[in-house]
Amino acid sequence: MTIIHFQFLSAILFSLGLYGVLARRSAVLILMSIELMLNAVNINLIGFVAFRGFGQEIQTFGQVLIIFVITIAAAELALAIAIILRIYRNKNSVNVDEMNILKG
Amino acid sequence: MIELFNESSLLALIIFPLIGVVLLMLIPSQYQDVIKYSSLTISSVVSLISLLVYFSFDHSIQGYQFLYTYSWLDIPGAWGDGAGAISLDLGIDGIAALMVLLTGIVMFTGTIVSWSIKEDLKDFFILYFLLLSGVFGVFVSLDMFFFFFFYELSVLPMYLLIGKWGSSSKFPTFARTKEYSAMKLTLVLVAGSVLIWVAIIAIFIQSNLGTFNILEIEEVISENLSTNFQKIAVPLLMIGVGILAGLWPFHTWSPDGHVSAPSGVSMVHAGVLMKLGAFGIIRIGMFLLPEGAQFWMPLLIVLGAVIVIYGAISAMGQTDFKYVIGYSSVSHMGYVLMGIATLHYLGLTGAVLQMFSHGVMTALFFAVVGMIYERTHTRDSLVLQGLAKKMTVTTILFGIAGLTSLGLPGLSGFVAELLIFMGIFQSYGFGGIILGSFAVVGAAITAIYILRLIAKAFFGPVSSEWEDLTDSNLRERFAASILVFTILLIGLWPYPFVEVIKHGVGPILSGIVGAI
Amino acid sequence: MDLFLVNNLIWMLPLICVFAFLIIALFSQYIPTQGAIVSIGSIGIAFLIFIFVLIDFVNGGLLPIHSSFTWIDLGEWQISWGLLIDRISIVMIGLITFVAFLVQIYSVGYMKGDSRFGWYFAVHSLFAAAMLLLVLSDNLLLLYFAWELVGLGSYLLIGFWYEKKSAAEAAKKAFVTTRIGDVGLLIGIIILFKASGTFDISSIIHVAQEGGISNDVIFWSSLLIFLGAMGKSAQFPLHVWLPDAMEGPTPVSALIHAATMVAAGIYLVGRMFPLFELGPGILTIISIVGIVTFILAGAIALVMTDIKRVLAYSTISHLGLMMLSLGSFGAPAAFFHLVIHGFSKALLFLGAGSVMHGMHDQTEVELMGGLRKKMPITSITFLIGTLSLAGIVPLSGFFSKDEILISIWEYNPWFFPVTLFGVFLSSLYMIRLYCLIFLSSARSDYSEKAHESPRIMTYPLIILSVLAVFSGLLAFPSPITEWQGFAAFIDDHHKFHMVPWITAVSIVVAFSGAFLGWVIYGARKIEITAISKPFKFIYQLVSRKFLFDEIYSWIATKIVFTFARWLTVFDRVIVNDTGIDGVGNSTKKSADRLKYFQSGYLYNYSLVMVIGLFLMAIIWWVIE
Amino acid sequence: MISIDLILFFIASSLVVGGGFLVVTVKNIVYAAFALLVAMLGTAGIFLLAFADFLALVQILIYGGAVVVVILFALMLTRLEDFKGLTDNSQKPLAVLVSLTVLTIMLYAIVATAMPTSQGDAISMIDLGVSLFQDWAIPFEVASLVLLVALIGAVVLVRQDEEGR
Repeated sequence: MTIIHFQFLSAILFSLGLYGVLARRSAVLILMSIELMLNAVNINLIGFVAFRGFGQEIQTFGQVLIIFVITIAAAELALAIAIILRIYRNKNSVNVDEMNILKG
Repeated sequence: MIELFNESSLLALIIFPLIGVVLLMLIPSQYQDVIKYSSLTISSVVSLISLLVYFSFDHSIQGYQFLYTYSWLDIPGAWGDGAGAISLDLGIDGIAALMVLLTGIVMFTGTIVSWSIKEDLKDFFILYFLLLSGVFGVFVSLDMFFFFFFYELSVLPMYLLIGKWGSSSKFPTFARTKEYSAMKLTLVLVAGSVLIWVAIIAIFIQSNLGTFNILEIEEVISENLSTNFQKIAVPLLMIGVGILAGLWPFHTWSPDGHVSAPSGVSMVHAGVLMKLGAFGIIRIGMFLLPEGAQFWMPLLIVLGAVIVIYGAISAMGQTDFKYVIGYSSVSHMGYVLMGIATLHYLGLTGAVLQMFSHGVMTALFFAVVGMIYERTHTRDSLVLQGLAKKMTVTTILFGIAGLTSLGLPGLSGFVAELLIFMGIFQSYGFGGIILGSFAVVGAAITAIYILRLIAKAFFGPVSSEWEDLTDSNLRERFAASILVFTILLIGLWPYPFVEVIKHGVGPILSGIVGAI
Repeated sequence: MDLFLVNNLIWMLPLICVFAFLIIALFSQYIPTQGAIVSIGSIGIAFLIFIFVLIDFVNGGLLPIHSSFTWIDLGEWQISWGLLIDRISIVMIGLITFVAFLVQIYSVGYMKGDSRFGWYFAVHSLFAAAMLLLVLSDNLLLLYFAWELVGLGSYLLIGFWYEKKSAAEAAKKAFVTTRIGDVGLLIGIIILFKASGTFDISSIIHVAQEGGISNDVIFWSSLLIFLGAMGKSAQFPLHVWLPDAMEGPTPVSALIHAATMVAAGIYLVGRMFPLFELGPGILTIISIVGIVTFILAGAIALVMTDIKRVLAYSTISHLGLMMLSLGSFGAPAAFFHLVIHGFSKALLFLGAGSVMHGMHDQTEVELMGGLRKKMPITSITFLIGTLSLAGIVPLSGFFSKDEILISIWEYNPWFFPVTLFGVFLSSLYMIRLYCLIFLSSARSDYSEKAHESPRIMTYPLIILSVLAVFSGLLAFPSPITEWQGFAAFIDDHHKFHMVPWITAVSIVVAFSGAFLGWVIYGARKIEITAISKPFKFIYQLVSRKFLFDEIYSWIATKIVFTFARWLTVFDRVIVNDTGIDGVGNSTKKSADRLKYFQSGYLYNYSLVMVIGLFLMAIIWWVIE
Repeated sequence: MISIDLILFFIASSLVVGGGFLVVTVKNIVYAAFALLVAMLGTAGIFLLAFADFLALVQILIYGGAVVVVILFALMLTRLEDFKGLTDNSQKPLAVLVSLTVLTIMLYAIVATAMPTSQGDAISMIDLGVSLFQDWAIPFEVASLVLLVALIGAVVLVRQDEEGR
């Protein structure tokens, strides 16, 4: 088990998430895809932290960093969901291709 | 106690207005009187400090005084660890000391004049103090980063101050809404500050010291800042800061801004804010980039002459009080630029004195125009007539400001302009004589438009429309009398002021090869 | 410095008047007589100081008295303020303090009941202070300082009745016109400073005489300084302000626009005379300007019908004569004429004021006539002033004119006949004025009901007329004392002398002018229209003052202000709306076009974001 | 040589990849949510394999518990008709292309810059706690503030307007 395994996994997961974001129509699904991408980042990070031989201290720091990532992800999700609900209330839909009021 | 004062008085100049901001935020806006008196208290405290700073400034000791340092951020790089690369370094030389005094005076009188604002007084003062905190910051910063930071801080509140409390005006052929003026002012100045920021970063990188501190960079000018670099950096800076000093053709924000701004803001705008530009040229342009400055100054002096004449003639074609004074400000800032560009001891001293004198003078101008506007609700000199009969004291105050503006001896404008003229004549050989003559002619044109304005608006029979005008009240007279006193003091006894200016001018010119 | 040295006491001269100004300006309503007493007292004290200095001088005393201090210290460049009393300034102080004293007393009667009585005296004090400073200053800068303040005093007093539109305009015109000259003066002073490194008059002259200043610089700086003198002393073509300045109260015209301020130009040229001598051709220029002024103004004075304007043009004319004298190396004669003209013209103006006082402020001579009976004291004193100014022997004006003629004959012989013509003109128009006002019979209701002025106004007239009669004697060397005559007093090299034939010619010319005047206007033996008929065009031209006002106002409105308005439009439309706003507008326009790229769909945006990242990666790769 | 932890890694990563694949492909959104849960649990397993016990717990608690539940709640609050038969938007082919390209680039980058690997150490939860509450105490508090603000923001956003609109 080496860093490369983690990196590969992370890359695949990230691409899947990216595909989800680009291709899906439901806002909730896009949100889920973003969560996937965040996870991909975390996997990459933990791979480096654990198997790069930084030593105890940096390893701890890396984990703390991931905790923060998760925290921020949670905060982001809460707000995003709130926004989606708000949009649903206004437009009666969560489909992103029905939302184009920013059209020029 | 004295040590505490020496160390922290400059910091106090920046912090106290901010404390005022917070304090005012906590006062509910319906307590008008509380807001008025607390803002007066704050500004008197700050002005008092600035006064103390000025008078305890010892011009017989070389170097910057009232030093204060707070390390903020390290920037590691090619230059090493860059410890304290960005730090709040405060300190003043003679030039800055005078500017601090000017800001104190204008701030205090501006506060008094602004008392008459009816709408959202609290928010007005919050922004007003924010603005002044920035202005003080620029004058006392010895760190380019904070110089820039405070520079921006002093520009942005203007947007809201003009956009909200200003007045739109409609002229026969065109209109200027306050929103337009506010936006133009902000955009033009911010565009200028982009150039400044580029120049500052370039100096930071080139000096290769890992510090923004002006004094430290000054020591390595000859090694690290090559002549070619200086020649490139100076125009950036000159245009960037010059915009704030009304450099042609980027001056139009200034008259329009004046026309739209409320009088208290106009006072600060013309009295202090425009000085930041000239101060920036001196502080960074000349002090850090002496060779570049030397290379570009002939252009600047010509531009200055253009501004002087152009501004004066433009003012002559205007009928709106504030436009006249706005263009007159542009014209007078032209003198400052010319004085700076002489690279001559006399000229530079005169330029700094002119900055001070013009600051006080325009503050008086706008205060008086504000008094008139509040009572007549017009600033059109074609409509106004015979005000002298009804508003005698106001007329005298306007007259004093006007006479200062046209350079009457005994008032501050004369001394400053005289020194500038002498400087111009002494430098650049025959060209200096020609340019100097233009400058003197500019002062004569000033006489034409000022006296024309007085004859039109103040003299003549009182028309029935203005039968029941009242004269200025005690509050306004008090503010004006402070300014008048300053004008007279400099006009009659400039000796102490010049002594202080010399302290700052000497080191700057000593860095420039061939300057006298 | 020890404040109580006699040298430093001369600062009291201007300072005491400054204090009077401050006291009256700030507290006039709390002082009895609204402060007039303070003003008169201060100028009285100044006069006493003058007497003190004079006595001291006569007893072989202190001159020159000198005192100075540093005003601005800029290392290499020292700018100092200093006062100096030498022989020239002692004369000027005497003239100023004495005339000012009398005029202020007179004003108490003349200005009685005016709503700004206190302010009037305040400005008078300010003016006196500035004028004293002007003649006392030992350097050009302080002189310029006072020069401008004097102009301010004049501005405030001309515009004293600012409710009148014409007064406001006249004040503005006076200030601006003199300001044009002052531009030259200031430039000249600074050029001299550049060349010599000092403002001090005697040092500059010393350096120049040693050959330390090149001829070009001397020429240009002298010319520019002379421009300043032309403005203040109302020489052609900068004379236009002085007739308009008559909008001010008449005592003001007497003091400022006849006796003192307008003499400042003469004083300046006289002071700087050693420098002017060195400049090639400068004196010729001065002479030409002087003689043109002398003749043209005299001609205009002949056709004016407004009593004050006649006197104004007469003043211009005589100032021209003084300039001419200066240009002919006749500085002492010019000063002598300055003093005597000062007394006489002040007398005439005060007399005119008295007439106006009796005539309800009418100034048109066509409405007067026959006032001799109704205003006997005014009439007699006015006659004395008239004769003195006309140069009738043995009144004082005769002697000063005689000295000027001598120096013109000696140095500028070509100008001599023209000058004689001018002398003829000046006695003609003076007599004409007197005849029209006082002789024959009343031509209007106003003159029917005219009355003599109160004593406070007539006493100054009497005192001045005594001087106008006797001050000419100063020209002669005294047999008892060491007095060598006025000319020698001003300049040691000058010896008093008379040229009999010139004196004779002068007498004849003056008398013939006076006689002709009497014949036409007094005795009415010749119809005036009969003479003027053939010269209709010239008459028109002269009575329209050679169209100077028209030309200037055309230049001002049609060229200067039109240009200013165009520049304003240029500034707004081209510089601002096209230049500054143009940047903003073009941004806005391109945004209008580019906005159609925005589909509004979130997934489009994110796709483009990813592609962008992608491109950046490629670029980075390529660079690496 | 296939070690035991490598096998475990493959199991966990197949959970992650499979779950992720399902999230972005299934037509029923509720299924997608459950697939997300699977992927999250797989990630927790990955954390365990990288000596991050505490993180694994956090992952399960926050993602497995909170996040998925919140998403399901959100689904319940929105329209149910769309849940089955989700369609993708019009740029699907492009999306496939772009994500595959990105994947290729990343994989190439990974291979091209092969990292030396060394065996990691286990981190005790005590160390982690000490680090979190001593060295990183202030950021930690700030993060809590961020959460609080997000909470308030969410409440404000979804609150019914006073007029009931």
